[in-house]
Amino acid sequence: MSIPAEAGLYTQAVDDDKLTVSIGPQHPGAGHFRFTITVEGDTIVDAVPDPGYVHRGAEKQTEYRNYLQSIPMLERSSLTDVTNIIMPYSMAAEELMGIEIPPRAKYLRMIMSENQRILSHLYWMAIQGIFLGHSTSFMWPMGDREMFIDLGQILGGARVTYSFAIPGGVRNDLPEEFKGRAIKTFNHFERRLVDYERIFYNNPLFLKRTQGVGVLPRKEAISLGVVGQTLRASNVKSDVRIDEPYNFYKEMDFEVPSFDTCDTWARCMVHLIEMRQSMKIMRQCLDKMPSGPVRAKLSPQQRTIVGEAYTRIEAARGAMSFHIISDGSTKPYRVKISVPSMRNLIALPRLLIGSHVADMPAIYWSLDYWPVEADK
Amino acid sequence: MAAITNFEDFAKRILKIVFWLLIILPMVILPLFYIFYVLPIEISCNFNVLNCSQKIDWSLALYMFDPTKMNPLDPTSYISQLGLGATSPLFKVSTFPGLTFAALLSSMVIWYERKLLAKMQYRVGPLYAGRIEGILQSFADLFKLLFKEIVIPAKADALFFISVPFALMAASGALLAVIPISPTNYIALSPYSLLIAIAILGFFPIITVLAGWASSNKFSFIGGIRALYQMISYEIPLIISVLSVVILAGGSLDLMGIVNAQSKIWFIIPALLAAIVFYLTAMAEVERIPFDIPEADSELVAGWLTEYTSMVFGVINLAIYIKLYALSSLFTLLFLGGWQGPAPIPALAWFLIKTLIVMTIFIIPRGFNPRVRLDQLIGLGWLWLIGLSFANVFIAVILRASGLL
Amino acid sequence: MSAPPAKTELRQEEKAILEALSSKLGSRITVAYSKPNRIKIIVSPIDLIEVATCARDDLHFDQCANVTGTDFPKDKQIEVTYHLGSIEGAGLRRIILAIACRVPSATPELPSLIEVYPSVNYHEREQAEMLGLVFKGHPNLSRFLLPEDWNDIPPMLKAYRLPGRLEGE
Amino acid sequence: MTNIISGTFKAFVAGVRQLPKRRMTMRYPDAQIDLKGYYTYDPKLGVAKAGYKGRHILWLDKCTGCQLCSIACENISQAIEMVKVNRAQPNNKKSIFPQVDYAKCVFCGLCVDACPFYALGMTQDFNLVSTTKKALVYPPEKLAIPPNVTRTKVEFKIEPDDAFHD
Repeated sequence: MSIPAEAGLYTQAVDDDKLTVSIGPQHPGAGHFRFTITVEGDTIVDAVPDPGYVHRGAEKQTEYRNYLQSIPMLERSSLTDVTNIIMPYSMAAEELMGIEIPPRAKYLRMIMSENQRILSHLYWMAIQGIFLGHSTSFMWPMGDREMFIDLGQILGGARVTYSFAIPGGVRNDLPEEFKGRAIKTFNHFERRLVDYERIFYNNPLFLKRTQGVGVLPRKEAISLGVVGQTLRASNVKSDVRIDEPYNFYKEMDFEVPSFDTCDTWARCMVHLIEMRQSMKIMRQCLDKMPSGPVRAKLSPQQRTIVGEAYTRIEAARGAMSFHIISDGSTKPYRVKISVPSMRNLIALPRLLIGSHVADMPAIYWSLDYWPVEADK
Repeated sequence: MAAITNFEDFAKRILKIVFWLLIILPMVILPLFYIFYVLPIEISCNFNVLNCSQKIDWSLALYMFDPTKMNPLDPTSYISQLGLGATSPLFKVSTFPGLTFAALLSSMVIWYERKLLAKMQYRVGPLYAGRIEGILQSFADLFKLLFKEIVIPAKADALFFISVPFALMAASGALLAVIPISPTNYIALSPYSLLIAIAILGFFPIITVLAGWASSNKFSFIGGIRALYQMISYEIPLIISVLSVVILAGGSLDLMGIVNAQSKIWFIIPALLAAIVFYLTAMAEVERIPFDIPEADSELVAGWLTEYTSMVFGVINLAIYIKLYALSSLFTLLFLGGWQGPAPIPALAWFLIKTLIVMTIFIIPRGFNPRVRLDQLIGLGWLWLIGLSFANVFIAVILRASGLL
Repeated sequence: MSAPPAKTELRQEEKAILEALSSKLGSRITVAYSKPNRIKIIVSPIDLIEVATCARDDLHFDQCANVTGTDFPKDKQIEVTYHLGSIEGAGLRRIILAIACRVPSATPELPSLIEVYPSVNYHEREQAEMLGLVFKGHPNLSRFLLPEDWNDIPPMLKAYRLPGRLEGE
Repeated sequence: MTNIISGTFKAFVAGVRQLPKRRMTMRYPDAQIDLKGYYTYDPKLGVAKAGYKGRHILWLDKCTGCQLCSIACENISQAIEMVKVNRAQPNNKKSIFPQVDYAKCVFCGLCVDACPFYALGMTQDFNLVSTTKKALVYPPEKLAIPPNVTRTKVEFKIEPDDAFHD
């Protein structure tokens, strides 16, 4: 039976050897995201990602709000990484408004940003654990996340969405009890990370499941434009904090991990090492922080110059950049968010094709893909 | 099922639940009766096993009644022994060493597992049901599941789909029938009880494939096929590992005999390799993490269990836990000397303590291990476990031939 | 406090890029602005692939970080900006080179850069559906983020108003 | 091979070592964490004082009915509406006060930052659950009542080896 092409319908030949399985959006392994895989035996021969289930038009909505009012809305795109998604936005807005924020505010932003990085990585680690069937590795990071959520709560006044790094600086100064609590938390968590290594990262079954799985060679990683942990695991020592230092990262002493195995294991290890480095940065920030104001006076209806700004920072998942075009009014003319999740998504079909079905969740989550962030 | 708005609906729903309960009970018990009463009479043949110069008399292969008092060709001699007392076969099958006991134990083991894992995982686990640390959580779950709607997918093969929980329950229950739990507490005695237990284990892959296929769901199907792969490739090392125990026990296929043969030394010492192989393969048989590949929840939703809801799902889970209990007791009987132990503690208590320890060892890997991959699992099975179990067979033969044991 | 950021001099790398661009392509490019770490050039759609190839092969900008499409209804044009980044180029990691080209709103067609930069794949797909652009040579410009039943003009065009929002609000 | 055995054993030990430790879980409906301090904004300094951003508190005598909080909320969640209250107050001629709809509020606290008269703050009260949507609309009189926590208060303690609620 042939169907005329004008009807908009098409037929597809059915291959009995292949099975097309839709993973998501109700699948526990995919969240608000769907991809269809075609399997032949235990091998994936085709993978087609299909994002967009949580597209809310954040870019369009910013055009209706002034620079301050977009903050709570933009935060909700990336709930584990709220400070890092609004920080480049605030930086771009400040560039367009022509103001410089006080140094103490920059330090506070760094503290919040690194705290968010740990929160995001712990969340990542939890899901990676459950994707590999390791339920303890789900519960432990989720429990220890509470300590860092509490740190964020002391500083930002909320548990998830702080609206902290607004254009002009930060909302409030550091409370007194923060430092003692933070040092306690770091001391405790550094010990916990050793436990994590024992139970998860050095577990032979974990090594078996991740080593040599989903290899993305250095050259391909660069040409595909992946960012963050995916790039660093592919033997590229690239981090916006080093490449184009913003805030005071130039003065901080920390190292950027990279591995030459380019596989899922390397991506997991990068996350682990980055959590240690984040705590190191936060300790330094707390010691070096100067006193002074934390917020530049700024009217909510602050006008901007005509022009454009492109800012980028190293968010928890990789380089996050904002391109804001302004026509001089109180509202941005065009905001384009280039999120790390979307940039890493391009590696997903490349890594899935040719791998085992059982490796699919491990590879998928090792890219640290956050559907809400990618869909904006 | 629609929401309850009036008494009529309520009565209908209760009737439906009672109906399903009535179906479940005979579907579990009838196969048991069929296997253990009818089959032994019909099949009657002789052949050699392991060249042990034993003649198998299948009419005596498995008996729950006193063989001296009954005539195999006269059904009335069975009926005359039926009763409801604590020594009657019906009570044995349904209550004490049988299904109810195993189900209660399993439900407590479910609670114990959840609590243990919670403690390992930095949580508190079940807390509210039953006042004391959520000890009645399993029963709360049971009642919740009972009041859920049974959903049969539109394109599923309804007959096979719904027969899976009964088949699983029957197979798990049949496994219990041949396992004695103390010298006096047993359902059926047989000179070949180990052989029968292994034969029953062979049913499970078929049932899981049936479940996967009948669900008419891609995830279920992949899960069913994975279960088939896993169980078939792990059955061979399982059988070979048991073989060394049989050799050590002097060719006895009777679990009672095997336990009695361990009065001097527990077989876990001469047959350590076999014990490890049995432990790993049994873990794969009951699909526990790290071998829960057929129901890998991150990639296959719930594997072959995906489409099952309500008490149907509950029955499947209960059957799996009964299977876990049966395999743990097999481990105790084969390697840990069964009910043997110092006097003040009774034999039954020894057996239960040992079984609970074995179950804990079965449960604990879930707390610190991720899932392995199918190809790794099958590679492990065919490359290592078969080799190890054969090595232990040779050790057993040498020990036996040199007269050390 | 709200002093304007201090004017910093362009460093050697930026100057080298500007020189290389002007020597290679001459009058075909216009430099829109050059700030520290940021350079934007404007090219015509016909030259886009050539300029991008030049940026990749001669200037070592080896990946595309972002594609922005902006609607300018007053000029009846749509501007597409490719933000190129570099990993391998020495000292270039901090620099973002933006290549912009403007196409008329009536016929928003421009060549796709997917042959030059594989990383533009999803960025171009997203901008194509958000602004109704047609990237010639792109293998798959099907629906990406918008719902399957989207039946309106592309949403990032200025002519599209969010439902429930009044004009000028 | 030794790697596999030692790695598995270490993982096992790391898991079992958790068994006797104190739990991090807080039994919320019975107990709740003790949060201190309100989130308030100082318009003279242009900076806020850190505190938990829970439900609002309105100091009625300071409110002038200028609607700045409502305007600040306009494009964020439109949760604040100015309502008339029967209350004679010299600095509030129109006698209108903010009313917050907690079904809409996102707890960003930007309304507090917008108030130039020290009239609005945010309290540590996060127990806002209700069975009706109507009960989530807090009129000015209700906003003026300081929160009162009756549950057992617990504290989160972090020790080098242990982190638990007590």
